[in-house]
Amino acid sequence: MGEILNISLIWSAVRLSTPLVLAALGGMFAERAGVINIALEGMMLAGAFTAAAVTYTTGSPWIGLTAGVAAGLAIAWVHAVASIRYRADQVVTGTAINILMIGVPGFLSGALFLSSGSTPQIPKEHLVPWTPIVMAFAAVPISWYVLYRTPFGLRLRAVGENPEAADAAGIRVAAVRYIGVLLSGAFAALGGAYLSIGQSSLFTRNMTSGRGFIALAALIFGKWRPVQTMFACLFFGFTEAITIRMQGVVKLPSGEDIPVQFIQMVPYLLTIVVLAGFIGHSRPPRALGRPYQKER
Amino acid sequence: MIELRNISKRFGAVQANDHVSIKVEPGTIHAIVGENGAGKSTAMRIAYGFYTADAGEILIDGQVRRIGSPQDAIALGIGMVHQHFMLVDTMTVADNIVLGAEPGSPLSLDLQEADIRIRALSAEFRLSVDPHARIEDLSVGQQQRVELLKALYRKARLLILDEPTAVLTPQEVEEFFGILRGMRKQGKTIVIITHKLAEVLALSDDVTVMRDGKVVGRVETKETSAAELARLMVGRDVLLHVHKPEAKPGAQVLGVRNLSVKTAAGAKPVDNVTFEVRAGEIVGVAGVEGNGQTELVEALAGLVDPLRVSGDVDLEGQSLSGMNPRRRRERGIAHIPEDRHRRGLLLEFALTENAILGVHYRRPITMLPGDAVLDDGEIRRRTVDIIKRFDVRPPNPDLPARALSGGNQQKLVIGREFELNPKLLLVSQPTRGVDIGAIEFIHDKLVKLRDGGCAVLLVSAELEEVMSLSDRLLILHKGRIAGEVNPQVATAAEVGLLMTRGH
Amino acid sequence: GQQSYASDDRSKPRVGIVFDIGGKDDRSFNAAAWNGVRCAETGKWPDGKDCGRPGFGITLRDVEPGTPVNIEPGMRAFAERKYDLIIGIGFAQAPIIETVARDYPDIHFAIVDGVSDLPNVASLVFKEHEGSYLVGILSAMTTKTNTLGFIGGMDIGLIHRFAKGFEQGAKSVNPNIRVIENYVGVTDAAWNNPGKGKELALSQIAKGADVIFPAAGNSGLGAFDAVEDMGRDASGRATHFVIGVDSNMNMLKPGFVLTSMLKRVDNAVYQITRDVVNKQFKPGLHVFGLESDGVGYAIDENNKDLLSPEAIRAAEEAKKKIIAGEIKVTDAMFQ
Amino acid sequence: MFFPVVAVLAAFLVGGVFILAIGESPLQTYSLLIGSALWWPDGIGYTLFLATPLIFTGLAVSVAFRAGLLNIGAEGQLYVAAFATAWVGIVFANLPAAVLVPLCCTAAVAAGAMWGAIPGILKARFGSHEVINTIMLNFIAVAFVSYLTQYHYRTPGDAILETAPIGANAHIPRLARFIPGFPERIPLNVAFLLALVCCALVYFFLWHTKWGYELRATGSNPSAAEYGGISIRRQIVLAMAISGGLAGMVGINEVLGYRHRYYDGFSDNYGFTGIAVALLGRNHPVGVVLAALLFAVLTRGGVPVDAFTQHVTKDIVQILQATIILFVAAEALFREGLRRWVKF
Ligand SMILES: Nc1ncnc2c1ncn2[C@@H]1O[C@H](COP(=O)(O)OP(=O)(O)OP(=O)(O)O)[C@@H](O)[C@H]1O
Ligand SMILES: Nc1ncnc2c1ncn2[C@@H]1O[C@H](COP(=O)(O)OP(=O)(O)OP(=O)(O)O)[C@@H](O)[C@H]1O
Ligand SMILES: [Mg+2]
Ligand SMILES: [Mg+2]
Repeated sequence: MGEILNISLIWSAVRLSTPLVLAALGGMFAERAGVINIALEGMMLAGAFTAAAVTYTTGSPWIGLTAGVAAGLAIAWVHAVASIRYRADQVVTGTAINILMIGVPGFLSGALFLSSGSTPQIPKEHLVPWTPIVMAFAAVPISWYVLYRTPFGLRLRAVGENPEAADAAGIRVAAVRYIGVLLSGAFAALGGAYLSIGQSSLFTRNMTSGRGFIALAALIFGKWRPVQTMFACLFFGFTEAITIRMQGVVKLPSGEDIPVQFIQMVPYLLTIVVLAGFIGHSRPPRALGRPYQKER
Repeated sequence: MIELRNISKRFGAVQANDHVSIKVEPGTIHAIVGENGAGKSTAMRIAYGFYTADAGEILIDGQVRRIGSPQDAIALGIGMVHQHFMLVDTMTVADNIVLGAEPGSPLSLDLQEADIRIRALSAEFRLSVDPHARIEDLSVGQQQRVELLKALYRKARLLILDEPTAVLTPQEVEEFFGILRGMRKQGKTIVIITHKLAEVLALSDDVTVMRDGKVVGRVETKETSAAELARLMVGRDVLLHVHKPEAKPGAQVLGVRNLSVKTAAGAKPVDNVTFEVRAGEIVGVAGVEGNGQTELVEALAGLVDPLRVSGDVDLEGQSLSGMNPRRRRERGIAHIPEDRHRRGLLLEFALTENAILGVHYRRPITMLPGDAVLDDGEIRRRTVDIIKRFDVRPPNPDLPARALSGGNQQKLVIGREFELNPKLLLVSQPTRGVDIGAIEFIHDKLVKLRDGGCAVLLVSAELEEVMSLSDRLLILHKGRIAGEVNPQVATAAEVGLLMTRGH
Repeated sequence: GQQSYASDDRSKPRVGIVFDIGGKDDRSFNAAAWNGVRCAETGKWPDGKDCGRPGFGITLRDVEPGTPVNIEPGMRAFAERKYDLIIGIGFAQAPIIETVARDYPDIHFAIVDGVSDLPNVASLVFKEHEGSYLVGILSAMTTKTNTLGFIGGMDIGLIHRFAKGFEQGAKSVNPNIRVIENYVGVTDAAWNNPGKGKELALSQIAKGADVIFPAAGNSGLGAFDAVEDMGRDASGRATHFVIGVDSNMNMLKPGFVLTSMLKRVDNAVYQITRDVVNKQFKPGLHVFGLESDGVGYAIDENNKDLLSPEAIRAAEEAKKKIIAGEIKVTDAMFQ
Repeated sequence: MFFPVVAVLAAFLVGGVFILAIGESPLQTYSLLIGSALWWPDGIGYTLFLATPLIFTGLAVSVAFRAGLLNIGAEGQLYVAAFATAWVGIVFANLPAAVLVPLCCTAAVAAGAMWGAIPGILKARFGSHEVINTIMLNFIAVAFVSYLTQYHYRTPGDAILETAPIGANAHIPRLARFIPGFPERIPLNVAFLLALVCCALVYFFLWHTKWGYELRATGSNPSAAEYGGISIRRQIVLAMAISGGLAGMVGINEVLGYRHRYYDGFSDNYGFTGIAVALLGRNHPVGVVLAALLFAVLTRGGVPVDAFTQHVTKDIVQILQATIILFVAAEALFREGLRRWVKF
């Protein structure tokens, strides 16, 4: 047990949650504005690749982070234009962006680093192992404040719940939704950047490996609220950290190892159980997924 | 104050407004009346910048103004209370009122300030409502006050009210008119759309009548009468009072004993109710919105989780308890729900598919093999039949239900339920938002059904309606039956007291 | 120019290579294969450095299938154009190469990590377990905590080969040494998850491991970061080490990489290409073990001070014995 | 129909600019792409073969969507189903084909349906959101199946995760068997026909049976459906089960028709691509087929493009794919464009 439950577990959990927290908060801003964002995966990949590539070439993680966020904004802008301005189905657009972001890094890495889908390793001194963690957990109370204590937050929530009402109250629905989606791009990209220049030291093909979807799950899990969502992410982080430590330590009664596949199932099984047992129904923003358009 | 000049607007095939011109004098209350689909809401939504007109112009205080969006309208001092409220249910009253015009800095929303200003307004216009309540917990009457406060908070000089009284009880209506008159005194201008001619006569200074997207008349209220207005609206004479032969009640059809409904929260919207409905009679249920009518009907229709219902309900002596809606339909219960959009219709679906909801699974709608396949021919026949007999307009079975105006949607639902020729009809708010022509028609149909030997349980917030239609009238107060009266002899005042005071 | 690229001229011998799902950039055996064919084409590594062997000016085309269903079309794309040599990378392609080779008996095929006995297919297989055995010994002789870590990408036979060989080698030095065996994931995403790789390495370090042997593609690079984070002691020597895999990774984090378990796929494909160019293609099994330096461990200026002479001596001992057949290293794949 | 086509063309145009930018000839690249995807027999053959799983997953997602559910779990459902198919094919290998093949197909559908029903039940029973549960079940499915493969059904000596081969009686014929001059090497098999049949069935089910009506009613307005005597809970479970069953049929194509064993990671994210296929196809079977074909053409054509152009890699093909999805989804762009263009 001592090999599983120890201080290093805490830090491991925090590191593993950080990208999720950032991505999930991002997802929150988009979905609270009524725009589904299953493109978190793609937006993270955009941030991860750009941050790594730029940091490697400039030698400055700060420029790298900034570039990563910029990339996230760019991708988010595509999502926004397609699904807000042109009322494309938000799920389709999201899927398209996820596919796009499996292709684009591959292509660019080929052009930049004679590689097909990954960047060279970045020297340790150019990494930012801590800043994104701080940002992530600082972002939670800030997001809470923005959402519940500022005019913008009020409008964002209104637009996601009942765009007609917001419109009637004289709010530019599209504008608010744009901001929400762009924010989600920035956050998700930051989360991705942490993966490539914080937690590890390079970008590799599809390195998010599903974290975008876990973040989405955490967002729903957290009922689209900042603090609950953070706890949902920590939940995922902890279970993964624990399973990492369980491998080869926890034995079957028969004394042999539990097959690793089962250990790796634990977080997901646990989620389902917790969801069914304790959280139950979580009500999405009413207008989620509905493009807003009135006969003009 | 405001003038619409030759406003035209078409939606696809429908010419909703056709050179509509309306002039509203400052400091007056101006009524707009017309049948369902006449184009009243459209015209006013254009004035509020919600739709943009295809042609025509809008003048404010004599100058032509471009109103491209609600922002513009608000800036010009126009406020609108929409037919379907424009409120965010999950937010508080205060949130909804300040939304878009928030006090405080962009960096911090000053809710105290909001609170103070809202309370000030409520006091000034006698619109009492708790700023911290959540909209979804409020009665429609209170929600309406919120809508008014929203407009006033934005310093509206012109208030457009689209069928504001459709959902109010008589008491609320009186109170509400008081408020409007008060506003007029304070120099505000008011445009009110309504189907209730009595209200028009009681409240307004001038009236504009619309039909088929056109303005067919403008009269001064004091120089007109209900009959004249009705004729202008419908284009023919209308019976404003139900012609109803004496009821010949038969055997008991519905028996309700000690029925109670509990909510998940533990409240008891229906509390130990006992009554019966016999064949060939209409039993009315009057009551202020939110005193258990909805829950009562839904419980009888089987739409409430059986675990939350206690007491026994029987139909022709056989117990219904624990039966799901389908079984109850099969036993001969038809149900016209109070909210046709939420319950009654599949708005995206064609009229044909709406016409079979509830019987879609059995003969003659289905056919071999295995009664699994829908018989399109039969469905179409049925739909066309309903459209004919209930005069649904436009008579095109392939339109989506959404494309019909409120009144016609209601006729479709009623037609569908009548098709079942039921033993018991549960009907809530049958004429809400429906024009007088249709009201006359629906009332007539209900009476005919009764005379055909059907037991009818009628719930309506329209005191006039329940009193004129029912043979016996139950008054529901706080989920209990506060009393039963004979509508022929009882006065509106007595009933009103029972409704509000419970004794 | 692209013109000549699209319509590849037939004067030169033409070689097509179909990579595994990992793609030519997996820093592992795909990458090594790519190095080999590029060297055979130009005499240079992909990064432009001289590979110390002559190039043959062949026409080289490659396909990265990205998904299993694209492997066969890729292979056929070359076959239909009558290429001289078609190289398939990875065990997964064995059955596919068999079917295609049957359809085109007069084309030469080579499969890396796979076996086929068709007359026009050369099977290039490696004894990863033997190489792993040797780095196991080196690790066991280096560890101060008697605890080693192994990180596999996925829990599959190919990787068990590395794991069991490594463990057996280590135990041959010290029977009660502990080898912590972890795996990254269960989907092919597991080869591209350096973050998780690092976390696994850190957890192994927390459990006392001070030498870690990752065989997890790009995920393994996380282990490199992990040991680097552990830093150096007063004497300036790293406190924890990592072992490179497949190709020589000693230069990635000099001082922290104890050694690299080499799997010379580059040699193998270079040789088979050369044979085809010289019309000396030999079908059947080409086994690359310690004897032929097909597998081994890397010692260069980056790590020569990290390994004790005794360690190296022990490894060389074992190497001789294995070649002589005195030591049998179990091949976990066939268990 | 018109605007989607315009959208696709526009996407190709954008892609062309891209290709030009990296110094290749768009014309050459596209002729290579389309040509190799459509030439008889191999091009067509493989394109249809690649379209098959996408038709299944596309249908799966649409059925769920018609019931108002977003099934992100097709990926997991088809993994489980594919394994179940293989398992039956291995365990009952010596049953006669006439019995074994239907048995395997049933296994595929049943396993998929079961895996799909789980999130359905969870939603109906506990109201927990299907999107989370389907995502979770994706990971669980892949892990569970790879365990079974690795520890119970792997042939010793296999370096990778795949089961032992299924019995020959379980193989379903390739279309070469029926089409003269169509080479046996092309893996296109009767599963493709099955996919088309499923399209017809799904169409009939949704719009001409009472069950389809109830399913769509639930998706369109649950409380109205409830009022109409439809049990929403049952519909949710039913829809997810059908959806899963359709996704599961991918296993028939993969295991019985192509690889004749369960092969881990065989899915090229069919489940996720199915979301795009479904919604691009406007959740209508015909649209689904068209969308699936479009994707298949790009995947098939991508291989030669990757091989025989200097700079255009499979990544660019993926980028092109994404661009097409975006443009078709944002069709309004072209409608408005046209309207504006007509004005002046
Ligand atoms: N169109 C897409 N939308 C979202 N995620 C996708 C898409 N295509 C691929 N993915 C990847 O699918 C993975 C999540 O699903 P899951 O891992 O369960 O299926 P998978 O087939 O194993 O995927 P992978 O093979 O990439 O691991 C993530 O790695 C995600 O990046
Ligand atoms: N958004 C819309 N899209 C399509 N048609 C519409 C739309 N809004 C209104 N219509 C049509 O325009 C006509 C006028 O509608 P409008 O709502 O103005 O009538 P109304 O006078 O308000 O009727 P009611 O008394 O039922 O509210 C109707 O035929 C209606 O079907
Ligand atoms: Mg109206
Ligand atoms: Mg996969």
